Amino acid sequence: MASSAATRTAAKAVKPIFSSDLQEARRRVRELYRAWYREVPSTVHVYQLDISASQCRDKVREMFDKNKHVTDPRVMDMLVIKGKMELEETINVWKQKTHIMRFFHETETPRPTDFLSKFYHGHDP
Amino acid sequence: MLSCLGCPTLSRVLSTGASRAPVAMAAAVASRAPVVSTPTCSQNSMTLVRYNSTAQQEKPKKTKFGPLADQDRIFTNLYGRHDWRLKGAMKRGDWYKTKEMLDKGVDWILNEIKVSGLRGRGGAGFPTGMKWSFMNKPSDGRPKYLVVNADEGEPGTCKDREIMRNDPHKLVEGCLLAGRAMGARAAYIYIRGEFYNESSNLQVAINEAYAAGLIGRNACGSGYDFDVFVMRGAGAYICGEETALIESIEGKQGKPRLKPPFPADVGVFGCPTTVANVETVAVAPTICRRGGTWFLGFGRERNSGTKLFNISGHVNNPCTVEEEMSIPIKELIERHAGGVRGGWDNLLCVIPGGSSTPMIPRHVCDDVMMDFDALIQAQTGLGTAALIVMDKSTDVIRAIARLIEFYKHESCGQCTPCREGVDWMNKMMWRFVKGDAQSAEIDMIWEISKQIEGHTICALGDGAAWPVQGLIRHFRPLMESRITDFAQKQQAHA
Amino acid sequence: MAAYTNIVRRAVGQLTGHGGIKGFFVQLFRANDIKTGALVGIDKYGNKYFQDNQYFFGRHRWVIYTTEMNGKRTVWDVDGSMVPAEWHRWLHCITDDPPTTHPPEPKKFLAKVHQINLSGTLNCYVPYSTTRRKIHEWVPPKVGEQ
Amino acid sequence: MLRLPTLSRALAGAAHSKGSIPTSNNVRTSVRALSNLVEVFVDGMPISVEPGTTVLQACEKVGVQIPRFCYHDRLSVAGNCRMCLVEIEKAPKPVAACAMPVMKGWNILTNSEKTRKAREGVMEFLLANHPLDCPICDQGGECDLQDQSMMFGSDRSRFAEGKRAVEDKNIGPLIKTIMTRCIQCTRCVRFASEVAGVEDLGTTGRGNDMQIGTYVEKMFLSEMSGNVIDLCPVGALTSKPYAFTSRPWETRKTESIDVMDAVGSNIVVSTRGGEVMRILPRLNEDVNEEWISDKTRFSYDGLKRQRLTQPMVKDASGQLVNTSWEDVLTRVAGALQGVQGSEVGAIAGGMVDAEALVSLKDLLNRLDSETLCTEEIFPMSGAGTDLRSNYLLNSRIAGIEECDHLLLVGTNPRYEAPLFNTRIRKSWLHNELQVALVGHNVDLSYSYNHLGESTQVLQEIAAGTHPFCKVLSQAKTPVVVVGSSALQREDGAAILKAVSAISQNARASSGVEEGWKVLNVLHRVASQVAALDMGYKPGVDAIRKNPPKVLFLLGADAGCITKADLPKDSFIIYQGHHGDVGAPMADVILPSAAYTEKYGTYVNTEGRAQQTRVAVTAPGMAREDWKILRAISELAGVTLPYDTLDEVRRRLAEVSPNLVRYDDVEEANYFKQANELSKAVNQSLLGAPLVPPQLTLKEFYMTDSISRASQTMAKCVKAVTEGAEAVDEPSIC
Repeated sequence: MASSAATRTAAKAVKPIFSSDLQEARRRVRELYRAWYREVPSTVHVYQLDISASQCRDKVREMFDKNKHVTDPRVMDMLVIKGKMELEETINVWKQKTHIMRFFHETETPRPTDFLSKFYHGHDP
Repeated sequence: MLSCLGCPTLSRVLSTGASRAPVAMAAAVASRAPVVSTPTCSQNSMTLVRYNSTAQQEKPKKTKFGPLADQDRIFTNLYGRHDWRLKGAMKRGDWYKTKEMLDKGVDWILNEIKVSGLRGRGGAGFPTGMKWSFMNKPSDGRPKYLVVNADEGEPGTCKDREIMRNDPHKLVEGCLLAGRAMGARAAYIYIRGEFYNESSNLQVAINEAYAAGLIGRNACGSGYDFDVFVMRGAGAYICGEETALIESIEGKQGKPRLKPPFPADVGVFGCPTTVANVETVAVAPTICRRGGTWFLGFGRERNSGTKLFNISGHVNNPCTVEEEMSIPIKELIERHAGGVRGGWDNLLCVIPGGSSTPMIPRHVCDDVMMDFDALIQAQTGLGTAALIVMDKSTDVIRAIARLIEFYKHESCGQCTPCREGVDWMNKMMWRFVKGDAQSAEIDMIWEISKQIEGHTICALGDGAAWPVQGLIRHFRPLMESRITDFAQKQQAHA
Repeated sequence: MAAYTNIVRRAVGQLTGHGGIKGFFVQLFRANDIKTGALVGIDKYGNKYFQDNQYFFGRHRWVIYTTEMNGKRTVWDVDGSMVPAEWHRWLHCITDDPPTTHPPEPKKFLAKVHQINLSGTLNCYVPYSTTRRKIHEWVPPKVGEQ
Repeated sequence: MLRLPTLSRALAGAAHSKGSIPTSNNVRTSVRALSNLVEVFVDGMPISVEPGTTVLQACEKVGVQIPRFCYHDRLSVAGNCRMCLVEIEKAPKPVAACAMPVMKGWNILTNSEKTRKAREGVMEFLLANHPLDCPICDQGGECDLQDQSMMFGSDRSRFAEGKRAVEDKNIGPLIKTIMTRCIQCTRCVRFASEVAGVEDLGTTGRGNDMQIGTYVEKMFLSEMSGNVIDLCPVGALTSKPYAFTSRPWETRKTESIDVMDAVGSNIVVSTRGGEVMRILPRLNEDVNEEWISDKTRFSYDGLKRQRLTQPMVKDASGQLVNTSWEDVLTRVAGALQGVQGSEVGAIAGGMVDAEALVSLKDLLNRLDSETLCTEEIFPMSGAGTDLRSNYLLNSRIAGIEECDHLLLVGTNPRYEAPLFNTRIRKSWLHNELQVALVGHNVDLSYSYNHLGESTQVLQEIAAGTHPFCKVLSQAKTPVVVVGSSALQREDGAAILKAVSAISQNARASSGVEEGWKVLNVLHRVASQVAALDMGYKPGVDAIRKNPPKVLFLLGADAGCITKADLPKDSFIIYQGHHGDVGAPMADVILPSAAYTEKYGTYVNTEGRAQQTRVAVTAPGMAREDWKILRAISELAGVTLPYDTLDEVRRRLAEVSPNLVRYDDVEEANYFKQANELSKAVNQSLLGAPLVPPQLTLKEFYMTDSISRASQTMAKCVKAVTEGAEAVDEPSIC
């Protein structure tokens, strides 16, 4: 907790991005989540996704939950900005189907870490 | 006295008399005095005054040079009328009191040579006394050598062969004296391969000298050991360059070495060496015998002595003749060579010092003197004092082109400017002969010759560049008219 | 009226013209069609070529493939490349002269035995690299050679 | 070529006669008083230089580059290209900077009008007869003429006459000649006569017809011939195997080390697209100066042939078939686990890096085996390999230049270590080194005193009864070099004992100070010193006497052990990069990386640790040696404690810190003790004469698995035996 206290004091000291305190930052996150939630059905329709809207909503929730631990308002703001950018690109169809489906991509093999699997894998992984 | 009256044939006949004893200087000067009054010479004397006035001296200057009195001739058997062997040579005064001269010591010999003001007769004209004294540094255990350059290959030059053919003992004795002066262990005479008879005569003379105890162990009884070897070349002009000559003696390709180190430091077989021309060496005994001041009495200041002049080309009587230095070129030709073919007015130009010196046209020839400094002033050089006389029937461009072809053939190919440049000039010169060129190319070949000159290891590059420069300097209008003629002919043809 | 009877007659002909019920169904499943026409010829592999100019151009010539060609069973697995070159011309209306009446000039590039196109099979042609190999592997000596 | 530049001899002689300091007449120890310096000016900048410095060197000292073609640091001065002409203030003519010693107070003008004119003129002449075929010339991009004409030349040509053409010469399968491009700088001629010591090259003709050639049609027969390719400032002499393959700007250069011999020449590996295109020398004054041998330079095509790229195992029928790493490693680990530690043995070959050696040793030690051998034999009786001084070239390669008497025993350095031989020749040429040889009478490119080839002579010298002892006793800085080939014999220990005694006697009689080393061993393979440093047993006697059930061959291709030496059921593992001698008899093959494909540490015969670097990736599934061993160890249940190269090197440093102190030589000592111990050897010398295995040039080319796989080297052997025409290919250009 000491570290988070330190960050809090630091957050106070530094210039905020948008939100002056955690509450405001949380509000922005909620707003963004709501916007995504509403946008999901039309995304599924526009991009002719082969998955249901509820699956997409689950994914949205998962993505938000991934950053659940963040408590620094500045970091939260920055993540919100990024999320808004993604949302904008999705709404304006600047993305293609494959870019949307990349959120669901889970087949990447992790790089080998121990010596023997590195050895089998190739020359100098 | 007859010789003074301008009768070369007679003078040669008379000069055969052996002049064994040194002749007093005063007599010699006096004997030449009356000649001043000849009209052609007086004209010369006026110009001479002008020359001499640049170097102011209190002493009354000698203003009249040549002809040489018979008793002052050094090479008394130049024409082979007498016996060239030891007996005849001794009769003419060679090997006279050589032992005594040797006994007088190194310093005395060097001093006599220095006093005489003798300058090298091979072309560059370096003061001989100074050159020989370079060798007198304290010894470091290496033997020293004298190398005599008898590789006389310069077109137009034929003085050394006369010495070796008809007066070889002068050379052998000169080797001994010069060798003594520089403390040399032996002399190598590098003789041109084509000089078969000359090398044969020289070898005979050396053998005679050995037999008579004049050279070899305890030479002349002076306690000094001295050997003379003859080495025959294989016919390359470049081997007349001193370092190439040394390489050739060592059995390598005759290609000039870099200087420094100079031969006086590292010469033949890595030992200190002096390379001297045949004539330089051959006059040394007489100088010592008659005294340096006697020799100094001839010619202008810094150009003293007598010299063998070779006159060839368009003259009535081509010849080799010993004359006083600084003799006017006109007098030399008129007196000894019987004048230019078709009269003096038919003269086109003269190459005064062998093929590698620039030519001088007639108007310069009128009053120039044959010595080092005067010819330098006339933008040419004395060289080996081999005059090539060309009258107005000569195609002078073709003559120079032929000379360049000679240099192209004789370039050793070692260093770039000479190897590439002379070949280039040769190709261009033959186009100039036809006129198949642009007039701008005259400036270009001038530039090329300047790019060769002074940028090469040895002097062959300079020697190849100078004739072209002489041609352009004096005959540029001729070249230009040849080019326009050719262009017109081509146009008419087309 | 005549037109209707003609239609009926053709329909009956199509239903019965393939050799009974079994033949009918075989034809239907193999060719997805039961049309009948004049048999123009049969090539040496057994492919039958029909023509019926009552159909519009492009459907008026067709082939019923053989059931076995070059050792391959082609009852169900048929391929357009089973048509040999000389019939290909007629079938695709390059010419109106069938090879039965106008035998093709023998050409040395014409295959004696027609090969089915191998594309899409395991034996299909695969282009290979013609660049120089950077590394030449060691090939172990065969047993018994030494 | 006269042996001595007479000048140096004369000057040295002069120094003696004048009774000046009787320092030895070597070039290296020229310590001069500061007051002797000459002050000159380069473009007005003052600089003090030693007297005798040339203008060019003085200019280089202040960082002014003078263009040159014929001048080369390591060759005699020819001064014939005239490109280095510079103006000296108040001098009438420009002087050749490469040959002219500076005089006091000279002001050298390197960028004056006159200087630039002279350069431009010379450049114009050089280009006059030079073909304008740069686009198809292999020298393009690294051509001195190209560079300097851009820098110092004129902008256009005035030469409108016909150009000269010169016939090309066939001087062997390594050097391609396009003689029309030659600018007659004679660097190659001087290299051949001065450094290589063969009078094969020379000039014929004169003037514009002057040509470089071999006088008569013959090959340029030298083990150092490839260096003329680097020396040639234009594209007249280029590499035949490299012809038309790549351009210098396309290649990636990796600085590395050569492993073809024990000298460890410094090289640059040029690669393009994962392929070694050529190998060039890298300057290292202490090792190879800037030369490399032909085997080093041209055997790189062996790296592309006969390679092991896939792990292989023997199937039921005994045929080697490709398999996966998992499979082979499991098999190997199983084999190692299935036997007692004492039943495992290993032989390390000649091109193995120190990392692999230490991994193998650690692996086998963990399996309780001590049977680790090298292929090269070194006598173990006496001091053996316990004292490092016993097996090193203690005087160092550069140390030969300070030596005045050299005794070679049973070696032919010309082919066993060409760069070492070059050093001897250099010293012989410039420092009046006296060389004597006990062994077969071979052509060493310099004259030497041949004492005989029987071991009897050696004994006599050791005993002090031979007349040569008198010569040796007068030596001020004697050096004795014994070839490792002599130590391969049965009586190796006795030879080493005799040599040790000779060295000790010579040391005693010369009264040289403590730092001077006399005894030297010249090795032939790159891995030997590192292996001995690590405590490998030299020679395979231990294995022959006690054949192991599992034999691990680590790049062992010398054929020391054959199937016949082992029991029928023995399991042989070969790990290496070439299918040569070792691979066919193996049950399992583990492909590894060659020296251009890995970071490896090699210790040369002087004890100098140097490292190779990765120039290309290993082909196929080949892996670095130490990684394979590390992987085996994990599967065999004795995991080695290192995962990265740094950790392996840390382990190397633990074993012996000198192994990772790169480019540094760890001095060895205890000569006296070694000599004392050697006295205990009671082996008698055999009567057989001392004949090194490589006597002539054709035995030089193919000695190891890489050069045996090289087609170029095969061509060289053919050309040497049958003449250059035998391998002549129709020229493309």
